[in-house]
Amino acid sequence: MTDLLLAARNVTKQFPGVLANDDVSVELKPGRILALLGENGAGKSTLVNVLFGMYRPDGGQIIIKDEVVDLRGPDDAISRGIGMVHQHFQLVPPMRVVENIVLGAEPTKRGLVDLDEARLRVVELSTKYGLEVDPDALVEDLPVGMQQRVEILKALYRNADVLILDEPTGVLTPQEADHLLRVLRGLTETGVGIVFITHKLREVLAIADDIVVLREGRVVGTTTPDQATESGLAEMMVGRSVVLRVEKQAAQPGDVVLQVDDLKVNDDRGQLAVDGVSLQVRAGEIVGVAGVEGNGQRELVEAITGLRHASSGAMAIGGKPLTNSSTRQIAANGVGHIPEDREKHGIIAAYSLAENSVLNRYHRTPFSSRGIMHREVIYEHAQSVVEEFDVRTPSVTVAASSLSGGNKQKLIVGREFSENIKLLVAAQPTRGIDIGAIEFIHRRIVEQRDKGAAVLLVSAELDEILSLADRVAVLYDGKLVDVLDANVATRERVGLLMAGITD
Amino acid sequence: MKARQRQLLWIAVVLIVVLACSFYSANGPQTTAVLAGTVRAATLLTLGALCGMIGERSGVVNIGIEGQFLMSAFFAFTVTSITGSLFMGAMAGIATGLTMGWMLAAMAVGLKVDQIIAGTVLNIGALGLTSFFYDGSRSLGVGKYTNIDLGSLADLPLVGTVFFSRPPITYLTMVLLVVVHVALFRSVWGMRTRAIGEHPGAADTVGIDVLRLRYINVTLAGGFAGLGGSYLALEAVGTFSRGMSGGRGFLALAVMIFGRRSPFGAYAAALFFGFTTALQNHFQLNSVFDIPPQFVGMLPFVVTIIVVALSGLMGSMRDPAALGQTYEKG
Amino acid sequence: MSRSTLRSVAVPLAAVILGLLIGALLIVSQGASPVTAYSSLIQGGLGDGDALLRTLQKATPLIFGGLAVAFAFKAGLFNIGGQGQLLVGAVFAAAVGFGVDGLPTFIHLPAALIAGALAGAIWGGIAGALKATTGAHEVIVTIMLNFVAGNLTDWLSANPWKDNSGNNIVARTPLVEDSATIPTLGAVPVGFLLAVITAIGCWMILERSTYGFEVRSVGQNRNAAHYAGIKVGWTMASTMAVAGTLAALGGAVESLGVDGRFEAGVNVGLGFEGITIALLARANPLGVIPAALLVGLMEAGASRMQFKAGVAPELIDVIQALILFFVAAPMIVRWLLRMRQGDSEQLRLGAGWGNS
Amino acid sequence: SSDDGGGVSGGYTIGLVTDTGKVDDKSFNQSAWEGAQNGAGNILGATASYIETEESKDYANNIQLFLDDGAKIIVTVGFGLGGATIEAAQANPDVLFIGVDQWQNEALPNLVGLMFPEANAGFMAGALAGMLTETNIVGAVLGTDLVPPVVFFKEGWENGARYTNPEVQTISTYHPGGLDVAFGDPEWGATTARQALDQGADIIFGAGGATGNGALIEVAGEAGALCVGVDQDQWFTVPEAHPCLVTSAMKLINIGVAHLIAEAYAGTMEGGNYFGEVGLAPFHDFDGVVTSEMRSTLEEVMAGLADGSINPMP
Ligand SMILES: Nc1ncnc2c1ncn2[C@@H]1O[C@H](COP(=O)(O)OP(=O)(O)OP(=O)(O)O)[C@@H](O)[C@H]1O
Ligand SMILES: Nc1ncnc2c1ncn2[C@@H]1O[C@H](COP(=O)(O)OP(=O)(O)OP(=O)(O)O)[C@@H](O)[C@H]1O
Ligand SMILES: [Mg+2]
Ligand SMILES: [Mg+2]
Repeated sequence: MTDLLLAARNVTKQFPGVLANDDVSVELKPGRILALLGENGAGKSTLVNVLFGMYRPDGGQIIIKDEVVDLRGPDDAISRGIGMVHQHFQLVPPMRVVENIVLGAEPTKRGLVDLDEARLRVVELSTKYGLEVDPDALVEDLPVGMQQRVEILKALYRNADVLILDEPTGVLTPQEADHLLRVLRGLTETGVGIVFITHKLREVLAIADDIVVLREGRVVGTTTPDQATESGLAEMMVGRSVVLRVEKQAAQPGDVVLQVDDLKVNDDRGQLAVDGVSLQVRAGEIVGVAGVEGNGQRELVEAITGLRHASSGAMAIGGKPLTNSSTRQIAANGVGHIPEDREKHGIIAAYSLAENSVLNRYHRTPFSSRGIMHREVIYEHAQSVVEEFDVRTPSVTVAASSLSGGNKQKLIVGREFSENIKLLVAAQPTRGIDIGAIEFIHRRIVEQRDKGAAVLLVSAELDEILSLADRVAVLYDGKLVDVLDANVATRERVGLLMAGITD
Repeated sequence: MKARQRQLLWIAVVLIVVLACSFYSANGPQTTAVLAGTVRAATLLTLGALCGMIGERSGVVNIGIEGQFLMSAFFAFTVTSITGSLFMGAMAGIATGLTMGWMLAAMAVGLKVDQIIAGTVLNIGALGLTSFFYDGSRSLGVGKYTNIDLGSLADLPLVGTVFFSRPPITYLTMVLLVVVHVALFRSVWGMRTRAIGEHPGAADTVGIDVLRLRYINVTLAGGFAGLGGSYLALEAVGTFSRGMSGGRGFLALAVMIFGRRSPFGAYAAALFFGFTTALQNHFQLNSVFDIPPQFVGMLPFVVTIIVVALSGLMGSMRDPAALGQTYEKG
Repeated sequence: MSRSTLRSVAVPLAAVILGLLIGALLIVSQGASPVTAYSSLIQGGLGDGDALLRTLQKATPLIFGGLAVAFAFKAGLFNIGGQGQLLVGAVFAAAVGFGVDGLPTFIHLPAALIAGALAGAIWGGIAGALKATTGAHEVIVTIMLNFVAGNLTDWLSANPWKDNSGNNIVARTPLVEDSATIPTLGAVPVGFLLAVITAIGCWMILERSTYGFEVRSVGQNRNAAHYAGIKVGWTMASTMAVAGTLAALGGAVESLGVDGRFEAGVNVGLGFEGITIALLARANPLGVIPAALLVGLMEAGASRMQFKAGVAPELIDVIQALILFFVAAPMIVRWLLRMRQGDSEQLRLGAGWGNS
Repeated sequence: SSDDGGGVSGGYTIGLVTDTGKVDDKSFNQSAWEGAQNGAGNILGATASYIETEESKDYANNIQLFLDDGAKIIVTVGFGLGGATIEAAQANPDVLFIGVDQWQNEALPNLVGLMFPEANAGFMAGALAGMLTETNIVGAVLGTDLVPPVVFFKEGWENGARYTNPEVQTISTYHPGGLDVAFGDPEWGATTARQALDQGADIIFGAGGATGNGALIEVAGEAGALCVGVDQDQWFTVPEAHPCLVTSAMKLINIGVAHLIAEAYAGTMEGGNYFGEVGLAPFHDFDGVVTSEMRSTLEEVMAGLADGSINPMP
């Protein structure tokens, strides 16, 4: 039995202007789970990409199974038994599950891909590890949790004995996340070693054997779950103490701001995704929408914000009927929207921060008048957003694509909060960002509430809902199964509702 | 939706067969002429579409098909004229196509030149070079490829002439259709090709060398356009003349998109286009309508626009996600 | 001149020189003299007032055609329809130009230009509107519309709008009235000035106006544009209409300022050259001007080059392809010049292709 | 005499400006260029050179290049150059101009339009076709109806066929595309000729530059079918068509141009219009196919056309 499954020895990786990994050493032994922690941009993804052969290190060594190796590419790593589940899924959406799993290592028969054989092996693997998938489903039709199973199966199919997972739980529901952790535990019993990146300290403490914390490219601490606490880890990551619980006063609900009546909305494929939802959000309260992803949250938010057409029902903001109005009309009625998918909807990557800071209000004074943009005004506006919302950037003229995920999110939040809003629709506002930034954004959301805005918060993160919401609405299969007051909304109770169990 | 499409397809096929038979019984020679013209006009478009399709499936736009046709036709013609061998000429055409494909790959994949620019370079360069070097005193000398009858099949009424009495490159094209279909949708190569066109990053992480595969595919695809050029000079026309591709490379691009980037789809689209062309000739030859040729001539184009718009309404098709983008590793 | 301007000029300049050098090899291969060929080329394009006039005349429709492609690129649309748009612009401008008389210039000339522009707006707008409403790929539709426009304008000039005077047997319209003729100031055609102003206007619209912001947003990220409240479909349709207008103005200026009429077959290929120009200009509306001047110069001098040096004018096409190649692959030029690699100078247009 | 482009200053220069097209187009530009070369060859010390027009906007400039060079005779080819040629002739009374296919409404002393009765040539070819066809279907694959000579050829062809064979069915088609592609699309020419053959035509007239040549070559591949060329004796310009080329409906541009150059040199050229010869090319390999009966009919037709008793385009 090998002693060291995988290790980095003094690995250094330089990007233009950034030392992403600085003399980093980590070790993984068979049957163990190594958790990598660190704030956004700390160098976690870079490190695992180096270990997987995606990047070549500028210095240091990689050791796989007690042997110093020189990885020329991912195929090198794969052939040595390393499997990786990337932060952004590396799946081909219009292809089948089975095709995705065998891609690059296809079984063949008479020169053609032997899909029957592949299907057999996929079914075999998925029953063995409790990762059920429909091998013939198109990946684009699958919810994220399923897609992740496909990713893991992809690695297992290649007989990986090292599994690297970059933020695998970021998009999962608590149940899915728990299931994943159990699967991972099960895998270690067969001798597989796992590298696990996450921003969720609870998960780290629950599952890791070893914990390594990175900051600014360097290892700043190595510990184990029994010696660590959540707040200790958080402080190690960020370099200062972090308030993990959201401090907030009791809500002072006012008039109804958002009124949704019997709304029905179809998804991209024309299936009914929101099935007769009725909901009210009052000024000065936060209503959290909990639910397993794919139960209609996205369509609900998109219908409310005008991105999607509702097939029936009604929606009003501040008493004004706005069903199926344009995004612009809705925004003009005081609605701020932090979209779920920031890369897709929230920013234009090639635009400067300045242009992004007025993305949905460039047409209004003072940013433009009579069809002419006022560049100085926009520039100053962007400066103030950057300062107030602590967006880390060299200047507001650089392209938004150069920002880290957390900073992109802060830019969007800053943009949406830069005007007085009556209603804030925040979808997955902290997905994939680090504790420090989460704390910041949470504080800002509560601030908006206290200024009298109505907040509709949609999150797959149950903890986020429970700590922010004054009322919790649970969506299941497109229907609103219940609305609970915060004081009775426990993890267990909401979790059961999310699974569709109403009694 | 899939089932509905299949249903529509069958209805269309049955309708076509019924119509063809009834027209045939009304006027045999004219019906045969129109349908034979249809199949004939489809060959070049299909070859161009196959070339474009393999590129686009791999994520590389090829708007240089026109130039690839023209250059290959030029060399197919010149080599035949020198060697006196149609086969050598056809090979030269294919080799030229491969070379043009390689040049496109070298620019668009290797040098990461914008794909549309790379294709445009091929188009202008081919038009310029072939016109510059064309020697009007040359001729093919040996006569062009002639029809080969497939035994007694060729004697069948209607289909005999339409499908079974054809010159060699036309038969080859029909074979290639099947080959490309199987390769694209069933083979390892095809699966990887589709993957690099949709999500090169995903392909990269499972160890597929995206740039290398694109390089190979774009080069290979050029071979189809090269065969198209050989077809043009050696089978369709039997000589070379300046600019003889006449925009058909662009039409092939349209046919490929219209055929949803699948070989049989493209063939159906090419047949459809060929049919409108043959029909328009039919109208003129037989003075069916007394309207100016300029209006009859619009028929294929107007009908194509209408059909493309309608089929868009029926369910829009999606381009490969990574189409047109240069892939940067990491 | 600042270092950075110097650097931004260095690559295109070197590309031109490299293109000409390789072209010289072809000339030698034909047994002719590159020095004679190129000096007569330049003389034919710049040698005297007439030569300059022809260079500017040739550059004019190229500027419009280049803008028609570049503008659409900004919205992520590939307008291969410049040829058709130019033709309808040319024929409708001519129709108003000869069909109405007794109007003062300041009404007649703008009216003729607007007629051409409108025709182009419709021609481009059809492709845009179909794209927006049915998802029909603009590449297919614009290719088809080119053929339709060719036939339509041929027919118009051979039938209802044919010049039936005197000994004309050609498919062409009568000469446009003087009041609809675009004048020439010395060696500078006013149409050229119009083209330059239009290019600057396009740049201003794209970079400084809210409409330009909408166009660029749609080109960069349609989903985000939708989120931002931009009407994506309308923006695509209107962008194609603008692009059509631009190409059509090129045709209108040809009819009203260069040819004096519309004649079938006379404006062939002009619209397609817009693609080259836009690419040479890296889709920058201001860059379209020098790109068009360069190509215009070569085309104006080509006859003289054949006359003096016996070099077939097709050489110009080859040189254009080479220049385009070197401009688009700057690393080659940079390597030759031992220049440092710029960060993101590589031009990216193709990204707009795959997002229907 | 020089046989390439490139002006040779000094000496007696004869310049030729092509229509948009090349001097090796196997068609009217080429024929005119041959005439210019022959014309120059008959004049001691004279040289001929050409400029190929890329774009029709360059007509005037290209003529001007020869004027600046001191050319004595300038040949412009194609009716498209008509306007530019008249202007140049008016501005340069000392230079003699020959305008091929350019009808002169008002005679200028230094400009002669070389015209051809294409309908007569078409009629003769059609008359022969009417006699040769066994299926009684004759086809024509033509450039474009936007160019009058093409229309004359077609009308003459159809009427000629009917003249000798009242039973005949004529199936003709113009290229359906724009003027820009009508003469340069051999693929369409070939495909269309095939469609006509499939419909039963057994003799096909190909008239329209490369487009028509495509038709001829297609017919050559069909055993037993015949084809008829246009403008020149296409036996020499399209050797691929030998298996079917029974004759060509000729307008003898080269002879006309050479003749007018000789007149111009001798100072006997008269302004206005000059009618060149048209006729049928030799039958070459098909000499045996054309019976003496047919030949005598053809002679009657020719005489009738000459004395006006036959109207080729009633
Ligand atoms: N391809 C790249 N080019 C340039 N800089 C990069 C690249 N990839 C990462 N970086 C930089 O390297 C640093 C480390 O990034 P890395 O992705 O490893 O962070 P991370 O710890 O994974 O962050 P997150 O928690 O947001 O995923 C960051 O400053 C980032 O901007
Ligand atoms: N080419 C690049 N140049 C500069 N920085 C880059 C480049 N590619 C990636 N980065 C940076 O690398 C870091 C990590 O990239 P990654 O894709 O993991 O995003 P992220 O920060 O983790 O955001 P997310 O929340 O979406 O996961 C980010 O800071 C990103 O801005
Ligand atoms: Mg990361
Ligand atoms: Mg991240």
